[in-house]
Amino acid sequence: MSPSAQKGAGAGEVLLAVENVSLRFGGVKALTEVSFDIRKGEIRAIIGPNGAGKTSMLNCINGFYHPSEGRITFKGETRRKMRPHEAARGGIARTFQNVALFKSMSTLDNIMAGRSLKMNTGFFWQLFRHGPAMREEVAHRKVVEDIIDFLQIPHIRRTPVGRLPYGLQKRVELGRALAMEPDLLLLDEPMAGMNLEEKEDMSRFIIEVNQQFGTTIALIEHDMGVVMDLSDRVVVLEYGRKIADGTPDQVKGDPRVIDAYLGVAH
Amino acid sequence: MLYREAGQFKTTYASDMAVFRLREDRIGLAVIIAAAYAAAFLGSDFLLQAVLIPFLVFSLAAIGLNILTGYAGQLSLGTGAFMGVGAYACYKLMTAFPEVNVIVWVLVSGFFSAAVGALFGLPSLRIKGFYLAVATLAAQFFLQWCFIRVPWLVNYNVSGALDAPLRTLFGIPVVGATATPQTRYLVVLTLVIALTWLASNLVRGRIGRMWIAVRDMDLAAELMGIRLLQTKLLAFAVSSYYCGVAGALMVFLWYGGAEYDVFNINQSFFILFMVIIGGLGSLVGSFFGAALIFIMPIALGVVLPVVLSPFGLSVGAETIEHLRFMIVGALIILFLIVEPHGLARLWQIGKQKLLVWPFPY
Amino acid sequence: MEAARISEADRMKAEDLVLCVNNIEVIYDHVILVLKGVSLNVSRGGIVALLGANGAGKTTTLKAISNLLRAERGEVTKGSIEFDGERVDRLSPNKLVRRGCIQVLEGRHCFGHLTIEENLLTGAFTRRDGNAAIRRDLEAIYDYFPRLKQRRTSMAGYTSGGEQQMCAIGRAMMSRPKMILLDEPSMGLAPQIVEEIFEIVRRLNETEGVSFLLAEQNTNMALKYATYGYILETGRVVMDGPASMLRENEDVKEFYLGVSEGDRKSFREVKSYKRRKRWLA
Amino acid sequence: QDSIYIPLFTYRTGPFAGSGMHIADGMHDYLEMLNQRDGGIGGVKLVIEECETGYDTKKGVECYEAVKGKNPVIVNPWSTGITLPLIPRAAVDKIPILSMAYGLSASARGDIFPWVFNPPSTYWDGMSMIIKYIGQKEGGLDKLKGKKIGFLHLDASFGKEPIPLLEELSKELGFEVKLYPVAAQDMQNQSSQWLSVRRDRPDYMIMWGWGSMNGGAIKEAVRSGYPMDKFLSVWWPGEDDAKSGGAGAKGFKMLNWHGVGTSYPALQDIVKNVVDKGLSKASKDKVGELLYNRGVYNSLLIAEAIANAQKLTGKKVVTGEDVRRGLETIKLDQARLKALGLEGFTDPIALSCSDHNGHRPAFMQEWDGTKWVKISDPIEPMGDRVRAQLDAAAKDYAEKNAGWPKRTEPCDKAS
Amino acid sequence: MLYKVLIEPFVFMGEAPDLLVQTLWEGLVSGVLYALIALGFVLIFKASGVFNFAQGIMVVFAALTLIGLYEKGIPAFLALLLTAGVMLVLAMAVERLVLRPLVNQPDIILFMATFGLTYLLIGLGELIFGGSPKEMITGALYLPQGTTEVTVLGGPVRLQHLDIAAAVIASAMIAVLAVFFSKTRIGRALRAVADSHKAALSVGISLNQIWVIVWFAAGLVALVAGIMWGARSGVSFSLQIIALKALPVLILGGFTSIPGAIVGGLIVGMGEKIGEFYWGPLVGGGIDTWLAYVIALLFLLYRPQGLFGERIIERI
Ligand SMILES: Nc1ncnc2c1ncn2[C@@H]1O[C@H](COP(=O)(O)OP(=O)(O)OP(=O)(O)O)[C@@H](O)[C@H]1O
Ligand SMILES: Nc1ncnc2c1ncn2[C@@H]1O[C@H](COP(=O)(O)OP(=O)(O)OP(=O)(O)O)[C@@H](O)[C@H]1O
Ligand SMILES: [Mg+2]
Ligand SMILES: [Mg+2]
Repeated sequence: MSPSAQKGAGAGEVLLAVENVSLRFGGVKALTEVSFDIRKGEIRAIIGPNGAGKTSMLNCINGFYHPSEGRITFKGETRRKMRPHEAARGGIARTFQNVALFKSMSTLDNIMAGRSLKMNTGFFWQLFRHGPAMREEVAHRKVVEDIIDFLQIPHIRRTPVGRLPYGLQKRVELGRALAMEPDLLLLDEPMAGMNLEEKEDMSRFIIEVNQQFGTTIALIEHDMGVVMDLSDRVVVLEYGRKIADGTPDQVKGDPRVIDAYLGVAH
Repeated sequence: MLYREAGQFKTTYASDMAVFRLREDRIGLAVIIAAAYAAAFLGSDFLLQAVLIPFLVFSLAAIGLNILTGYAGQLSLGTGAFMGVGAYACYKLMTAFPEVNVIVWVLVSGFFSAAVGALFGLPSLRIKGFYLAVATLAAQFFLQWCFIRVPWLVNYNVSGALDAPLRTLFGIPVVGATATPQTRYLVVLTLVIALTWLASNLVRGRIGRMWIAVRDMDLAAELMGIRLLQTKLLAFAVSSYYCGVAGALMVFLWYGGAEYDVFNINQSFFILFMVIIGGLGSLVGSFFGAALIFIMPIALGVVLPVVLSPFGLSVGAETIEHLRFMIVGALIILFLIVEPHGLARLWQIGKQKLLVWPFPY
Repeated sequence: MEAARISEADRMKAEDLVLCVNNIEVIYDHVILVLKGVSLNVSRGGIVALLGANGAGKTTTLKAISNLLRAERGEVTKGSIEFDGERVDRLSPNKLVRRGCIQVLEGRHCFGHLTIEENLLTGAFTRRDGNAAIRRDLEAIYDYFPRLKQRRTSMAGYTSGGEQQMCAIGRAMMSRPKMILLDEPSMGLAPQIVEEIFEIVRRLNETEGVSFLLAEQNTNMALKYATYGYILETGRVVMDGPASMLRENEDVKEFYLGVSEGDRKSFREVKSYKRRKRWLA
Repeated sequence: QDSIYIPLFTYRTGPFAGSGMHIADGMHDYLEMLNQRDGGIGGVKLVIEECETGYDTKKGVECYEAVKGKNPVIVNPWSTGITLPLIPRAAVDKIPILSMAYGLSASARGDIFPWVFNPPSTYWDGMSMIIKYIGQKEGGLDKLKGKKIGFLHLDASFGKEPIPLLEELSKELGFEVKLYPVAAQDMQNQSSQWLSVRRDRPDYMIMWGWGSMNGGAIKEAVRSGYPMDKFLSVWWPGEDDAKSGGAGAKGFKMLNWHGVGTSYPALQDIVKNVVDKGLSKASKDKVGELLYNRGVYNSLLIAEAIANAQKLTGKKVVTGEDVRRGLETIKLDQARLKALGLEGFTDPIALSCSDHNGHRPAFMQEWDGTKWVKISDPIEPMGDRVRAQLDAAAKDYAEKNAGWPKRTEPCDKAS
Repeated sequence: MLYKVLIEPFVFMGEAPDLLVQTLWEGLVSGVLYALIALGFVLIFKASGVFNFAQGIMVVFAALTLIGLYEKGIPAFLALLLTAGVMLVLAMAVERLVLRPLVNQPDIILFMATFGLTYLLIGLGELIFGGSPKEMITGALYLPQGTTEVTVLGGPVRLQHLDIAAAVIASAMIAVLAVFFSKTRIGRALRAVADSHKAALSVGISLNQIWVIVWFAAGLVALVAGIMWGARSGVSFSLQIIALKALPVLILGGFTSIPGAIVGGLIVGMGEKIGEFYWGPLVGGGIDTWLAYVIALLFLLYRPQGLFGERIIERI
């Protein structure tokens, strides 16, 4: 009945595999031997109660935390340790649970900043802002304007993002991540603090990104409606351990998940 | 009603990305530049020599520090020393190769301070905020010590000081005793305009965005693929370049000779004042800040005696100086209270009000 | 229209107001007008929900009440705010807390360098009723949020988003207020904790008579627990009424509850050309 | 215009105010006394205006620009840092600079620096006098062999200037030199330097300090038990500095070239016409102190130069150009000093076109716990050695500033 | 060369152990005195996140007020009390006129405001007290004077009684403050304020009250520092430069730590003296102007928050 169920089955090769990853901070075990994989083109949800280690998992994936044990394989390459900017170069982009925008910049500049990686004219052309530097700037500006149109935020193009309401900030953050044209997009609670209408908008963006550009998405979200509707597969964490993994319907029915996370069945 | 965005449509991204998107702004800028050049011929020597030249020199230094502290968010208290590196490098170069045009050396000397700045910027990867200030203070005191201790830097001058030998540009003296305030002013003005233009190109482009990104949220920037160390070092280098050039201009086109002492810690603080009062992360702000911090005390020195004398108050030079200190201090606090983001923000708000005028919002 | 009339009647009845916001206007930075005349009332022992889209001005309203606006260069330029029958718009935030009105800030704002327990204890800063009582309340908070008890010695800056949210709410409760201004309490919390929080709200409200004004995006929950609701759009109150009535309103249903024509739609089927809101009333 | 404008650059604020204010008072009060007593110089009233520099180069240069337009007849920068940038401007603006025993030593050469004057002695003169004095005490310069002399100096060009001479002498006379630089920010906190002194145990200590460095050094010397009578200084400490050492400071010695106290008729006139009338900022007990009289000496030179200029030109109201000539013709012999009410105040001094310094001898004075006591006759500097340093420096300056304008100003003979 | 750098100084230390002891003692005393100034910074930083540049001038101001009052004929200890009162008034004025309007502003803005305050106090101080240096009223305050010479390891070591007194008073003061700020309710509130003004406001902590308390405490510390430094080197406006020396101490110990101030002070004091004494001559001396900063820098590279500073939270 749910379209996700049909689609999830026929997913392609594995884009990212997490094997036995553990992460400790002093005495706190944020993650314990977690393994799962993300296949190319799917929307993979990560859910779990507060403090279960979801954000930490994303941090491990893009190199902000270094797992104490275990391996992470991305695009066939296995690594123990990676620096965040390498992950970004490798095609991993993300949004953050606590909005981490560049507060004083305008929406436009924030998203442009997301394209820093793709821009490479040298310092001296930059100094004069002519020739290749200007051509590059204009070309990327076009891409950014497309993103702005796509996210329906043209009216705040020039507003410093620090003044935007929370919901729009989240949207800009998504735009910034999209600007990196990632292969794997990590979204940490992209819909927190939004009302229904905005959640609907956001869902649509996520789906469109996924379907039109084929971007693989890992999604953390506490709104079960969203998770169940959008994702192809769901992994559930609790106290740093994986307690379930499967299609939304499978997970929804899992008693351990109901017990640990959902409370009453939704 | 004169100042409106309406009716000015941008048809290309390039024109939309111009510095001044409004026609009125462009006209205003042209008028200001024209006036600045006209001042060379209309202004008195006092105006040129004691007000405008130093103002421009400080503006340049403030732009330098603003790039580092305002744009890239790295607090530096070593500006004075970086200016010194530029001045000493320029001195060495222009005495070693007297036949090369001095303007070339002024511009080249900046590269030396850029290199030194980048070196002292290395700890910035690990050290942040006020803690980073210590690294730059180490630079300040260490370099100052070098200026005193390495006589080679001043060509073993007995006085231990920098002097300004005669140097000409197209046969007209620009450095040295016989250079007129007019020529010096025109040279400084032209350099400052050119360098400001370059700086504004930089900060509006990819590099500027990377700097601001690092300042606003360095962790997020790193996760987006921005190399923190490189970005910060670039900021240190560019910033020091500007400071270095400003230092060279200060010694050779303003003072015309100076001791190491002009590059002391107070100089660093002085520039920092300008940047903060003017507005962090704003090039216009650097000019505003320099104007306020440098010219306000001078103006007070002129105005205070006039104001106080009718009251029969004892107006000794030192009383005026004390009052000047107090007033400058109070005004700094007042300005910060009125607008913590500096004069640049006040300016912006003013323009915004003008855009909607006559309506309040 | 009808809603408005009923609310008038309601207002006549509910004489005992703990909070009365009268036609306030808020300007940020001297130029950005954000609230354009907002009035709302919270009756003693009431739970009032403040609903509205992003940027409608909910947070601003709450900050205007708790007087935290000034710290952000915002200013109430018109109107008045009364708490417990007294004008409070000139009061400092700490005096207001002493009088029993505390705000839970949107976006957590824990003291990162303090441990969870220390964070909770700072909530009791204004209290004068002795250590034993404070300890007792601390235990009560730990009962509500067992997760906090586990992390009590961790620095708050290192705890997860949800843990920080619980910490912020717990901290406010530690001051034993008469009234809590809750800004997006459910944000970033797991579903069962959200339910838990609203249960706590109800319990505090019923057993200790604490009044609540909550700005909340989770309309479903908010209207379930609140007694009265206001809907804010771009700085104006566009609709208000008893919660039960708002729940039945067609627009609210469609735009806030996501149940039009009886059925919940799937997020996959949302169309981008759907009808936008129309608060013509 | 019927007055002569004399700006005084002073620093009654800032880190060096403790010394600067006394000098400023002395400078001001002497000129004011001339105004009060004689109605100015040659019947022309003096307009005396102070400009506060705070010993800061930036403000000093600003002061210069501010006074430049008011036809000043002379400028006293009172800071080496301020003097340096003004030197090239003097010739262009036609304003003579009087940097009394400080500034650029090479400017003693009037043929190269016609507009700059630094009487009565250079720092090289001072250093050679101190070494000579030590030699005297030891019973001959040859007795210095094997001795150790410590040189405590402000770590700035001022403090470092005498080092080449000191080192030259040490090679020749066979004594050892130990250098103890004091950075400006450590002026009040010299314990490291004095620890080193304890380690090295120099036989004599020579100090080249300024502002609170002097007081700090004296205190530290007392603290660390250094024998005070072997502690000698160039001419910049004042009473306050010595007093801060308490009783232990007794025996401290310094060079000086003018009298202290108010026993001179001119000083009496100052007390009568200026201080008692409430026209001075100095309290009465400070009048006649060392640095106060230093200021008086400075103004004495100014007044004399103006008087000379009036004589040379026949004009009443003279200009900076005239006063430059007046300075070059200064000739203060005892007779003239007596006429000025300053008999015995200082050694005679005469300047000339080529010699803008005079290289006058100074005497050694000692702190007896409450006041300075003159303990030696004037000591002649080692003229040839100083000249060698000076010529080298002047040549160096001329070479490095190729294009430095040749002197075109004609030479007047003293009348 | 290597021998000179790596071996000779140590040989010398062994040869003249009394000088080593003396050097260490001098370092200890300077360290304690640096710590006293740094302590004033720490108090204010801890409680408001404000880096108070005016601490140096506050030291001078307090000392001058004390001397000024004493010269007016007021008995020394009454003058001491009155000076404390003046510092309280100053604290209240600063809170009312500077801090309150600048609540919740970025650190650097508040830093800058304290610069304004510095200027204001310099101007005011010079206007009232004049620029001439003054002597601390050491005798009237019954501070011990004089010297004891003890023989250590075969050589004389001179101990100034004043230095001993300074060390004792400073240590006692630091201990009291450390206890007060870590064990009381106020202490917790202070740390909360430093963390986030906004959140502190929202839980009802009265920033105003807290700020008056810490600025007053910092004023008292400044008074003590002024007396001790004044007794050592006289009181004049140039004394405020000493504050620059407190910066490396502060950074080394961590901005927020009271024990850090004392440990940092000792490391800087001793490190600088030993460095200058044993290694300085190799480069012509005078290296203690920057040595302290370099020492602090090296420590920071290892621990970016200083020795005892609060961890810098890096989370996303
Ligand atoms: N400090 C500020 N300066 C300028 N404008 C601001 C500031 N804070 C908020 N605003 C503006 O005020 C409006 C209302 O913001 P507010 O935060 O009150 O909305 P909200 O209803 O709480 O939204 P959300 O649901 O996203 O929290 C927004 O348009 C925002 O851009
Ligand atoms: N840098 C760190 N140092 C110490 N503990 C940490 C750190 N990062 C995370 N933790 C701990 O690890 C656990 C998992 O945190 P994480 O942020 O991953 O949770 P989460 O699943 O994202 O929860 P939420 O839904 O509340 O955001 C938490 O208990 C947290 O306190
Ligand atoms: Mg999380
Ligand atoms: Mg909000």
